[in-house]
Amino acid sequence: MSATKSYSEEFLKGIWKENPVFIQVLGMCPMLAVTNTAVNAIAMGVATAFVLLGSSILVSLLRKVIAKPVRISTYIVIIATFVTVADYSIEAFSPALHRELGAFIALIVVNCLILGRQEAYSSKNTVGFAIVDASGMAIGFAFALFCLGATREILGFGTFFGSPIFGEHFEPWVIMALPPGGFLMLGFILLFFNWLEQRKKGAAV
Amino acid sequence: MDTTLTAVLIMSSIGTFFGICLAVAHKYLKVEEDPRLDVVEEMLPGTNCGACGEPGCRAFSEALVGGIKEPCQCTVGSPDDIEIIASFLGVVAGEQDKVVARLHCAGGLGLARQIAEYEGYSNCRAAHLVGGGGKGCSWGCLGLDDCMVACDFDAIHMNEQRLPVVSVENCTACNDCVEACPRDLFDLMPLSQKLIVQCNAPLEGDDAYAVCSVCCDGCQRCAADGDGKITMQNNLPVVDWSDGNIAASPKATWRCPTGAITWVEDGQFIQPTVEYSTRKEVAV
Amino acid sequence: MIKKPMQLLLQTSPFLRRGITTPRLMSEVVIATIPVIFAACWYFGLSALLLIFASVAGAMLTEWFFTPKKSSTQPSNSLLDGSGLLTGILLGLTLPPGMAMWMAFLGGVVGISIGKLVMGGLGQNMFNPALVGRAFLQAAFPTAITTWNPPATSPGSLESFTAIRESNLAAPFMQSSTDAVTTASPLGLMKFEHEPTPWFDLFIGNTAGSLGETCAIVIIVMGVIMAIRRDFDWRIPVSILLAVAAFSAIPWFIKPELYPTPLGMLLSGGLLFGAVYMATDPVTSPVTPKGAWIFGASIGLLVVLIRLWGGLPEGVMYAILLMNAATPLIERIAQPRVFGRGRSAV
Amino acid sequence: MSDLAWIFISALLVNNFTLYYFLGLCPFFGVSSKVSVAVRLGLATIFVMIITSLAATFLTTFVLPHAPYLKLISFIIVIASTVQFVEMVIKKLSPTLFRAMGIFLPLITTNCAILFLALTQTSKEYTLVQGLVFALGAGGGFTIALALMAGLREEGELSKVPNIVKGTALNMIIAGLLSLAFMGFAGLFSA
Amino acid sequence: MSVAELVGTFRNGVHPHENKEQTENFPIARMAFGKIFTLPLSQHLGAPSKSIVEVGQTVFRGQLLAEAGGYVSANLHSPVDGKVITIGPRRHPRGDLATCIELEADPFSTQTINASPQNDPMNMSTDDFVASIQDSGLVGLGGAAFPTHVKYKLPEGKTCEHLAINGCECEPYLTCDHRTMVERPEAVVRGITIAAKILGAKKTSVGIEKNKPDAIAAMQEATKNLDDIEVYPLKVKYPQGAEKMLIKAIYGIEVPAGKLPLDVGVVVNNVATMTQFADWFDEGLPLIERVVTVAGTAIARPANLIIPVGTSVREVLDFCGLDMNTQQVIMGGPMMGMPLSSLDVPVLKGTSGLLAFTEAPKGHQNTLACISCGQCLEACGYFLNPARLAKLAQARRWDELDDFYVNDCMECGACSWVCPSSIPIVQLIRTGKGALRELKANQQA
Repeated sequence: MSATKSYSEEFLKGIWKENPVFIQVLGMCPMLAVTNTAVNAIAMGVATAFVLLGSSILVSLLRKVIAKPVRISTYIVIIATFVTVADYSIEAFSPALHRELGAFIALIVVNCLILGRQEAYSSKNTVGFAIVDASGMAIGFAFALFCLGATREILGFGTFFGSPIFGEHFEPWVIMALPPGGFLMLGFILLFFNWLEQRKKGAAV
Repeated sequence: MDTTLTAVLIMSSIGTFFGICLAVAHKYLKVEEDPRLDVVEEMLPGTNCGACGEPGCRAFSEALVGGIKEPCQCTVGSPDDIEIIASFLGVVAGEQDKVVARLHCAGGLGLARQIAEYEGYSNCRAAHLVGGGGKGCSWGCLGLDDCMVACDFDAIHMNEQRLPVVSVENCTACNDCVEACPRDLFDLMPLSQKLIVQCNAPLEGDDAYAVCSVCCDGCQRCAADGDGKITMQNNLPVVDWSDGNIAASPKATWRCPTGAITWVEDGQFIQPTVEYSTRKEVAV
Repeated sequence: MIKKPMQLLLQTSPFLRRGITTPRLMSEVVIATIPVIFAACWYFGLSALLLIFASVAGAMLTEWFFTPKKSSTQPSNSLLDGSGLLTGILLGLTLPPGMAMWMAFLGGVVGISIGKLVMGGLGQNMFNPALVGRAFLQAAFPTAITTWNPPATSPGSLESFTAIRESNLAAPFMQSSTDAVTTASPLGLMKFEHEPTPWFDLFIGNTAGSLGETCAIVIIVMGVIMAIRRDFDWRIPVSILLAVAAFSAIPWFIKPELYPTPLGMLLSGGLLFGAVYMATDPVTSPVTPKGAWIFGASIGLLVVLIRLWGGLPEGVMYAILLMNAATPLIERIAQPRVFGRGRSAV
Repeated sequence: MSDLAWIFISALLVNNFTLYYFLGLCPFFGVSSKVSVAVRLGLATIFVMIITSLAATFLTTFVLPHAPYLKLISFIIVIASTVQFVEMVIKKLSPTLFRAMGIFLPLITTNCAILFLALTQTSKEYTLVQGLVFALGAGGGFTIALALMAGLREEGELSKVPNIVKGTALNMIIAGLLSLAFMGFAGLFSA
Repeated sequence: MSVAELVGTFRNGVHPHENKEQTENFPIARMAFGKIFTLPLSQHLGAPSKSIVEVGQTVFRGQLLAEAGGYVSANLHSPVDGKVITIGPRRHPRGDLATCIELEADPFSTQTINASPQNDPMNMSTDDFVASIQDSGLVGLGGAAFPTHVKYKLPEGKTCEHLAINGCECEPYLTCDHRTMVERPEAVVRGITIAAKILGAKKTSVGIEKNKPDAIAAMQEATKNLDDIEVYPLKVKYPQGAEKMLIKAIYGIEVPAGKLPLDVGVVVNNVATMTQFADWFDEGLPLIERVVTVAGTAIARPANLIIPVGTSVREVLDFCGLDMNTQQVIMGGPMMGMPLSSLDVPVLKGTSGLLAFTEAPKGHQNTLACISCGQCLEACGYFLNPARLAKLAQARRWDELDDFYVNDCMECGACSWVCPSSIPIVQLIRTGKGALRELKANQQA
């Protein structure tokens, strides 16, 4: 690939320009299910970041060793291993959180984002770039999760990180904590991004 | 130690078992396919995300090999990957003489006579069926955007005379506008063929002037000046490109009383309208 | 000089029009809601007007806000075709009398914005906008929307008309006070207490329930009038009611002490209102006659399923929304048989 | 018996995998632009889910008691291999069936719904039959959601959707509304 | 008791305001010859005729000007004594420039015809009869202008059980067939006798809508001694005059899609065509003139006129008192007719009416979104789904139109008439049909 690639660019693209959620719309399955509160969202984001970073480093290190035909299976095994580690650590660290997130931690295995990064990036780049790319993507993902989780928590429970912010008479919008709220909220956020895009285009013209 | 051993044992036995199964299956159940399929699939990201609209990378590569989809429709792969696939499949051909769509009519708003006012669904094909769209000339451009809508490459825009201006850069000669035009006014022509007949009406003399001020009236002056490369068919000049002498001289256009045959260097209708001293007065 | 010829106008055949336009159809339905609004005022007083006003304001303001201002002279302006007004009124009529006005307003905003405008406006919405607003409110404020106030003790009298429920006036985003007299809706009574409501009360509307849904007789009369004027496809309400009667008759025959009578099923809850005013929304129901029968019968089946065995006492709204979603699929299988062909299209 | 019915209805409608648990969203949005394709994908999913259920039952009975920490890895590997094997068999035996359904198989394998099915089945300790019914319900629910979505999207193709909403944003909102409508099934047959 | 008496109509359809009172009580009159006659070589479905005259040649009324250009084509005769002044592109009523023979009328031309009756049709062989009709230049006078002789040449193995005569005249405004039946019932009956004899049809049914009681009475009076001709009063409904709808209304039979009425043993003809039979065989008059209804809000003196084919529309309208502020002129009926882009176009063989309006309908500007009300489905006599067809055509998804049988549509306009959102459904369908045809041709090529 080109030599003009810089670390900072590779890092920043995951956060904004190629944000896995808002722009690429990847890895939706775990994010919608667990983003009803900000805490859950952050936990999920951290877990995903851990798995992404770990597997990216490993894949990048092993990229010359892994035979082409079995590469996908190898990636999956690597990812699954890291997910298992994450799963057990969360359970040890906070059983309550583990109950909340339930099976969705395990589902990080099949998050298209992680597999996609291995295939598209880590398997072709040096460890340094793999780390930068993975952390950029992971932060972008976690940021998106946090946005979603925070809005849903604020509207759905009237709280932020568990503490009420609107006083006790606030009427919570229960729907935001329910599945339809997840879809609608993400829909609105995407709508907002489309609107930004269109405004940018309009300004350019 | 025990647990490690169990883990290793279980994983390796599972791995071995399924590995053997798959290997055997691969050997005995293999189905003959286009060898390019596997290569293309290899080149794809292999995420099987379905974002391209195809169910998985395998299906996408089949669509690629079959020419149904374009490599760029894979949203996951990087531009470089896509370029590699494209060059492997030869989808993007080498440098060729650029071909663009040319319109055989110059009778835009104010130049061709409008005999009645069309009101209804704004679409050339529809207007064509309603009394010819009210345009005096039943062969000319209706100017209701069918080609512009059909163009997927943003290469066609209507000018203030409601004539389609084809952007030479954007046009990919995909034939969509040719098919879209209900009056078959578009033709795909190499850019090097600069002598263009901008009229499609087989009318002669005053009959022609009665409907349009920039029509070909079949006067044959261009044929006389065209070094034998221009013949008249159906009262319209036909330029002969067959012998490869595509850089014919612009002098054939000099005596044209209406500009129906023109020398086009770049896009058509870029200059508003060239004034021709001999243009006949027409009630518009 | 050449004389300027007379320019004729070229239009396509046919050159005649029936002259009944979409705005007129809409306004006929709006007019048909007036007796229902009147009945709502009769039983629930000024609250009815306040709530309807709030939801209409929400709907119309959203329409106005998102309509491109430049093209306000265009005929496609959705503000003028009356559909936003209709959505607001219908939404208001499905709310319980004690609901906070800000919630009704929010329902109108949501119904119009994500129920209609996002999909491209009138004629392209996939779900009934009023029901989208209602379903949103139901999911967002499950308590408020299932808090039923009893109808006025002396319906129609001035003091019961002007007695505003305090909960209507809750400040935006704040809880409404719930100390008002509440009661259970006939469906809730039947479902959880197995206590039927006298059918005559249901018929004249002297029960707790949403504003517009209680008075069966008014809805039936307006439905018949609209069906005769062909404002909607009569097959849809007829098939819904037949299906509900048929499907609820079976369990009633088997265990009459546990399950409500088919008549009670027909008259209670939002069934009549939904069948006449909601399910018949032409945009979100199948366009083919065959499709209308399937659509209606499926709604009837779902209503019975949800009411008798679901977690909620009422299911008309969900049944209609679900079948709205299934409408494209129904249309695929229910194309009319084409003249001179043994089979239907597709 | 009623237990089985409840498992089925719950997976099919009440706790619909796609509209309640947000599972399998990639194919749900990716392959729902045409009803015919959507239905075929749905059928393929039901098929894979049944295989998964069998595999999961097998693993929980014979392997996992010895090494519970291998749950994820073994599930993934076994499911992927089995499906790949079945894919080859179908390809060989019936090219038509492969065209209709088989091409979707690899797409489904790396789908979170499948893994979720296996994990849930294990954690709820379903028997073989219960597991199969659960798989059938889940796959059927996915198919229903997919078909409804595809129908709505195909209809939406005919309308002029504002540019700003086009694409995933609109699909998300439609899915949200579908999910809202499916809330009507809450508590169905649970009493 | 026939099906018709029980039902008396077909399913679906619409009932636009009839507007026939303008002309229905005026006897048919004659118009003086104009100065210039323009005769397009293509006035009928099928191949254009071939001119056999030269510029400058003198022709007499009834002389053959152009021969049929193929089997599905018709002869063309001069409507007037005069001189050929041009053969070249002149504006055709459909809007384009088409090859026409232009005649300058001899100011002393009479409206009588110098011709002799044909051989007795009752003793003719079928082939001679078919050839004779083709010679007469006769085409269907109902509007579509399909060469009549083609219908009388029964293919091998097909027999004609019934002859159905179309006296519905379901188009609003038009009363030319109505007046023909009232004034010349014996000519209609004479035509029917000839046609039934040649076709071997056992029974003839004349379908007349109930809004023409005097026509029904006249026809019943004329046929009261004839057992094999029956007059059916039909419910007033559009488009009952369409062949297949008429067959459904009278016999209760659905003609299979893509088939001809003959496939169910029926031949349908217009009443005006029947009078033309009588005129041709008894008097030797080829199709050079026809009855045209001239009406509409822009016409001061509405009338039913016998107009020579080729007369300029401008002359006809001026004769009837055209308003200065005319906005729209329609050739044919208001439901299926075509709009004229210019008044300098000729009256054709298939022209049943000329309608001029001072104000065009507003519907075409106020198109709203389709709200799927389904009224077009209840209007369509073919049970199509016009709403869906229009949507697909608007989205330019031509190939899918075929799945919904777009080609079964006869473009009667009932769906557009009924549409509350004023969507030009027929126009969209017509556009789609054309695009679909091109698409299929491209695929085959």
